[in-house]
Amino acid sequence: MAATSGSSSSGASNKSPGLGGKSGAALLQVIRDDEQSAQLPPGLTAEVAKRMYEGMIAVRVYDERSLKLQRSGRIGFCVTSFGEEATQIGTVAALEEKDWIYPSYRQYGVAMYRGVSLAHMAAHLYGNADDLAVGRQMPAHYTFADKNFVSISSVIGTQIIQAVGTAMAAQYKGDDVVSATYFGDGATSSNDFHSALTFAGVSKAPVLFFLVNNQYAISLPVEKQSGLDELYRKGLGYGVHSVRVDGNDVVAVYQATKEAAERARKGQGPTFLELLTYRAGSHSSSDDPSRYRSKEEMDYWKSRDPIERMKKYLQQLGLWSEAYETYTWENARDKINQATSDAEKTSQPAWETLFDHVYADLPPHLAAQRDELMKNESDLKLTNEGEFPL
Amino acid sequence: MAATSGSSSSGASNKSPGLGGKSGAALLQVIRDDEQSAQLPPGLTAEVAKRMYEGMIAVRVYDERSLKLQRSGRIGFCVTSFGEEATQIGTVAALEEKDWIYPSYRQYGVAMYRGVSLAHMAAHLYGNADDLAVGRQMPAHYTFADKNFVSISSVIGTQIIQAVGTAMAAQYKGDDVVSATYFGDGATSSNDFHSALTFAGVSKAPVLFFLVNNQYAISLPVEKQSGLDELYRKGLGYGVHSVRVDGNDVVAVYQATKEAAERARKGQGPTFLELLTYRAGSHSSSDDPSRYRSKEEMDYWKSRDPIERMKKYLQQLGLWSEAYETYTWENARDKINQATSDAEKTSQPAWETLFDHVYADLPPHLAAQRDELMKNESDLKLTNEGEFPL
Amino acid sequence: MATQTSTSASSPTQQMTLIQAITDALRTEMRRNPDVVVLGEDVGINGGVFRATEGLQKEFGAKRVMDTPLTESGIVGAAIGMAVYGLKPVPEIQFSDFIYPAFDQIVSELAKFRYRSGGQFKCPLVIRTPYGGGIRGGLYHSQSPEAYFCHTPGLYVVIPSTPYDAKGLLSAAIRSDDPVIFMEPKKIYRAIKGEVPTGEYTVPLGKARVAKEGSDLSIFCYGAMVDVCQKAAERAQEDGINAEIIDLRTLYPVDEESILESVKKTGRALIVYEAPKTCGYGAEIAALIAEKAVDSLEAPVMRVGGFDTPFPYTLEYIYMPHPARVYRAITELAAYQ
Amino acid sequence: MATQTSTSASSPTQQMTLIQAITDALRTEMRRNPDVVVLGEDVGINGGVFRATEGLQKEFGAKRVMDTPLTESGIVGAAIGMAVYGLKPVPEIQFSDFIYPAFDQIVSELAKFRYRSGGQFKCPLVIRTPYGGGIRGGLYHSQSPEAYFCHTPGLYVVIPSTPYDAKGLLSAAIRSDDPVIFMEPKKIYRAIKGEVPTGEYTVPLGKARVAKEGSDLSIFCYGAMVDVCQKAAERAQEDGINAEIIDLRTLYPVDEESILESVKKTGRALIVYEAPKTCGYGAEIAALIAEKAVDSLEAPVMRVGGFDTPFPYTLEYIYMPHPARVYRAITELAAYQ
Ligand SMILES: Cc1ncc(C[n+]2csc(CCOP(=O)(O)OP(=O)(O)O)c2C)c(N)n1
Ligand SMILES: Cc1ncc(C[n+]2csc(CCOP(=O)(O)OP(=O)(O)O)c2C)c(N)n1
Ligand SMILES: [Mg+2]
Ligand SMILES: [Mg+2]
Repeated sequence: MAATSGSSSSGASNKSPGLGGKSGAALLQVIRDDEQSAQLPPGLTAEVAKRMYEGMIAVRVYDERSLKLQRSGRIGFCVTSFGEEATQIGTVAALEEKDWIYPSYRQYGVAMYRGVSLAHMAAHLYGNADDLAVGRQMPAHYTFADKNFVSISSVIGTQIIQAVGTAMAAQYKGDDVVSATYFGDGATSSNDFHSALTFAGVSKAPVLFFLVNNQYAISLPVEKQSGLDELYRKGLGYGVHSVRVDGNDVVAVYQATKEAAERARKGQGPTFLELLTYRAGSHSSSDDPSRYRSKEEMDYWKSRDPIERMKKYLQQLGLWSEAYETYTWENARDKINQATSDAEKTSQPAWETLFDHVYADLPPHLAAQRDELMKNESDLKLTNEGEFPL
Repeated sequence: MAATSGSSSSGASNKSPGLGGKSGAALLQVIRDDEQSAQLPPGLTAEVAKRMYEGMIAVRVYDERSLKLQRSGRIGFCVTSFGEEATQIGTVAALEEKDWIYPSYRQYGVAMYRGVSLAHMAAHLYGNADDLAVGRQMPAHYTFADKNFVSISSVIGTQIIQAVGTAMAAQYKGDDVVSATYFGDGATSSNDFHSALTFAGVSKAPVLFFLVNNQYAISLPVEKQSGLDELYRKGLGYGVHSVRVDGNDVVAVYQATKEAAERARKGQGPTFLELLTYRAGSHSSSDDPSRYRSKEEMDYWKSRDPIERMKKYLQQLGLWSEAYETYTWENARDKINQATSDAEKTSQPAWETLFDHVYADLPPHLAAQRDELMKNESDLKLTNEGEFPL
Repeated sequence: MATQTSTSASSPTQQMTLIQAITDALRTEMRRNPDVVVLGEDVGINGGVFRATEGLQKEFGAKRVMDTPLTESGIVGAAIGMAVYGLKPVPEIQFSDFIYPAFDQIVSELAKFRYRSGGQFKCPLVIRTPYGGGIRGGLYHSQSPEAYFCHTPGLYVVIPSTPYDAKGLLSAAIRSDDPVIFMEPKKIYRAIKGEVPTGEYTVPLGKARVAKEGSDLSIFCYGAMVDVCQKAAERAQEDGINAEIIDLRTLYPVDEESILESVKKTGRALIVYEAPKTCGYGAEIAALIAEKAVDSLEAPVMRVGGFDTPFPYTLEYIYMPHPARVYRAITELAAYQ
Repeated sequence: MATQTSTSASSPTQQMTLIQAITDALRTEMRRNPDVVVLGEDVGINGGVFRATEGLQKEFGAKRVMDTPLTESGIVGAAIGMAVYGLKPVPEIQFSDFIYPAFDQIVSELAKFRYRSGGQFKCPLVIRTPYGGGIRGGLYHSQSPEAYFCHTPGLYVVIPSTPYDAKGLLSAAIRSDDPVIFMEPKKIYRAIKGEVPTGEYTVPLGKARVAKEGSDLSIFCYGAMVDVCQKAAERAQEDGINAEIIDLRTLYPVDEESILESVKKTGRALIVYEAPKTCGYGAEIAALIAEKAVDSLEAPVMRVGGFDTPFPYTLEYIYMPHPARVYRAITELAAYQ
């Protein structure tokens, strides 16, 4: 991937407290700290650059909102992706709408960029009757079939091999479709990371592996997750083309993804992309990171904020104004606040829905269980109060 | 591992039909085809060299015998390791008796070299009352606790992580013990290959991974098992020191193992050793390799037979004579034939033994099941006739 | 009500073993629907270690009959991804003893995909896997793990006992819109023969079959145990005991109606299965009867299962339920006052 | 016979939550035996996501309380290797929903190691894992997979319902020479408090406990359902129905004697569990009763289980057996003629 225009080796990995990278491999970067003036790399339009910036802001606003709702007890749980916005937006912007997405719980920004309805997203946060997943999953487990955004499992790593299966199916059918999957540094240790890379290495199916290395799996730092300094090397162990990208540089992420997707479309096989970033927030609303990491480290990474970096880049390019900035944030806030207030007013899913979608058709034993429930308990005053989960 | 004396890069991989190896990485070799005269590498005595030769012959003879017993219907099933003798003998000869072994079904030669009783081995082939595993497993699933030769599972790959656990335990206790595990090219795709290498990379426990790359997993050639040409690179994906060794060169295997074991003992962590060899026989007595590989390929590898190569090497060293050769084969045959004839006369395990060893103590429900069986069925004339398994 | 009916065409038939019927079902459904693909270890050039996929790669090519790396989790996980995209994969797990590395994909993913996505996604596919003892396979080539899957909502669990049902049920499974675990009694792969239509037909999922009508007691069984029960029942018939044998065929969701109907008729129930007795599938049938037909019961609900130990090698003939053991249970049950 | 006894020392006691009792058991056993080690995801510096291992790494060091990579198969597989070598590992699986990646190591290896080696090797260890609903965890943070393990010979399956038992049973499990799956009802981790001896003691494995004596009917339950059944039984008591509650504690191998004794006394049985009803653990208890106590039965053997669906998020309060539902079952069962 040496040909990415504007890319350069960076010392960032050496400065970053939470980072291994002793051997200092090339980290693809476009937005460089030392750059005084910038150029848009070929193939990236000003329009897309701005759309990516706006996309990252929307994710940030959504996270701020859901955390607030969770803190005030209005929703039971939430996941945020503070600091990882570029890994979501830079990738999805470089893919096509027909490409399939197998995300983990931390990539709803990918769906947002594809324009899913915020009302549906908010409904899912509340698990209410409008939730497309009918209130069955904890918040952050979105499903948007119309956007090829596949249902999310809490089980770490299982989606990775499924994405390969989808790529193999597209290959079999001769469809011009790329399958992309996202997972964390923790997930690289899972069974299905291994099965997925094995299958991809052999099948040469059109699949992109986005390893969002945010350097933590809950409390476990990446140095204890793997004996490797640079996780992108994992891909090499399967004969899969592999690159390492500054995951807080949305333009570099975009470029690397574009190139990988092209390879895949040309039948040149899978690419493994390590997107090096940092989980700036807590693992989830149940987690307290002060137990296991230092303020200095968090502060360092705050200084590498992907939105701030893109802002400077746009400024250098002359694509930014105060008015634009204000409008973008306010617009995002308005829409998201509206969606969540609406969602709060929506009622729970009906009890009967418990029995739907276990099978294509309701089998007799489930019909009987449903009928018994409705007959015997619908006059009981039961509610969903209780503790919140991890 | 550049320092192995006598090692050299070889073109063997390019000549071998069943082999990938396009990028032609260094393959450690000591016994070279072109060598006119040879020297024992430092650290290998003539005595050990001969013992290794004899050890390989014993395995060969054992395989010939068990295959004959299986063909004539005297035992139900067998596994052989034709052509892979050096991977077993070269490794175990370089380890110490206190080191632990987590083998797959194809490394009973390791136990033989440690001097297990042939009577016990034969009893296991027959699954009779003298079988240390009480006739519970198919042949080739030996257990010899007194030789630190751990019970074998048919399930591919599960032993690899267990070996790491044992190494971590030795590390925790401060024992000078190395844990060694053997597995095939097929097993590199298993879940617990991945978990094992992950744990080893992080823990730096004293574990040796012997990948016996015999280039087939039943009918699947290694090119379809992995997108990699050289499987030793898999170890690098976990930050584990990795080497590639000519697995039909018992001296190279010995040397590489010695060096890896020393590293482990010095606290320098695990080593991953690809031992490149070829499964000269069928996968098991149920398998017919003519369905999936060519005669030419098999013939080529017959010419690389590890016993023949070692024989030439000993000849060059002046350590060989006709009389020695004849005695070694005959002695092995006599002992093994004696053991199997004795085993044939031994009766089955008693029915009651079915219920032993499920738990440390027999729980009430199992005592009841046993008593019911003995009360109601011991006068029935039931026997173990039936088809043989795969 | 238990049924013998099927959507059988009046096509010509042919004598087949159970495994031939399975191959024939795969071939027939692959000819019918280009989205049907087969994948697994050694299923291609080798035709499967039991030869269930013999000839398929030759007819349909290596892209449709795929030899995979040695990872069951990968096989099932990839198949799920294919099914989500719209193919109809039929992965093979070489022995059901080796299905456990794929347990997470089956239980966490396959079974829950439709539910967790509110019906937006689904992944109907058929996992074929030989199960059970009787081939001297010892601990790891003999297990019967059906109970695990019958405790996993979202799955169908199907086990045939005759060549006719094997083809018809497998065809129905492949056409189903739900994931199916299709377990094949390898002990009788070649031991049992029967007439099988050479054309397309299905045997409906969810319906049991009366393998033998009777009035004195009901035997519930499936797979290789049907033949064992039949032999035992024949022997009992000589003593004047007329046992009914219900071949459950679909274990989950089970045909409750047929079970209860039979027990209400006979008042006595025996369940026979190979897996370890405790918490085995037979427990559910016994519990069902104890819950819904207790007033009809004239005797204890009996179970003949495998012992609560791992599966042995040399002594498998005494581990597995055999006709003599089932016969003894029948006589005891019939005699109970 | 069901028992309240234990090898309790007459040591001072302290008020503890169930999870505090678990931490206390770990601490006590680790002080007692240097071979006891703890490993799992986030168990070290973070003290476990539920804080069950809080303070242990500080006291015993990072070599004895090990944070592991994210692989359950690795955690259990490595623990097996440690146990085979002679350590006594206590791995934690963060949620029992995530035990499936380790299913192969548990079912194929852990459970069969002693058997397959003819007793030459063994790997006693304790897998701790929080299970069950009631914390709004949805599909993947609420499951109750105990039935799978109760169908796996070679394992013990233990579930406490009180702080006293939690410490005593976990201590006994750690000292046992067999592998134990120790499942912790996370719903009541902090909700249930009780007096717990601060010193060493054990509660024997394999013995049920009479949680409430009664004569009209028997309720069999475990874990978080004991409290639910107690509430329901209290309500029924007001109606004059005197239910006996048996807390099974060790699910496998189960205390058959206590179960049959109670049913023979009351003639009526109800089993309550959270997992999907079909093929759930309650099926085995019902089958046991139908097989061995049918003549004492005055009513159907009833089961209240989870519905046969995956576990939901918003509607978990209606999915899980709750006191009102159990109360209704009690009144129905008591009224049955
Ligand atoms: C199989 C499995 N094991 C454990 C967990 C509990 N868990 C949830 S998230 C998480 C850490 C994941 O880390 P990573 O893959 O790096 O993703 P990140 O949260 O950093 O985005 C863990 C251990 C799980 N969900 N699934
Ligand atoms: C988990 C699992 N899947 C499938 C099998 C069936 N099987 C037995 S041996 C084998 C091939 C193993 O190949 P490899 O690891 O290369 O070892 P080799 O037999 O070549 O020594 C397969 C697929 C098994 N035993 N375990
Ligand atoms: Mg992470
Ligand atoms: Mg091999």
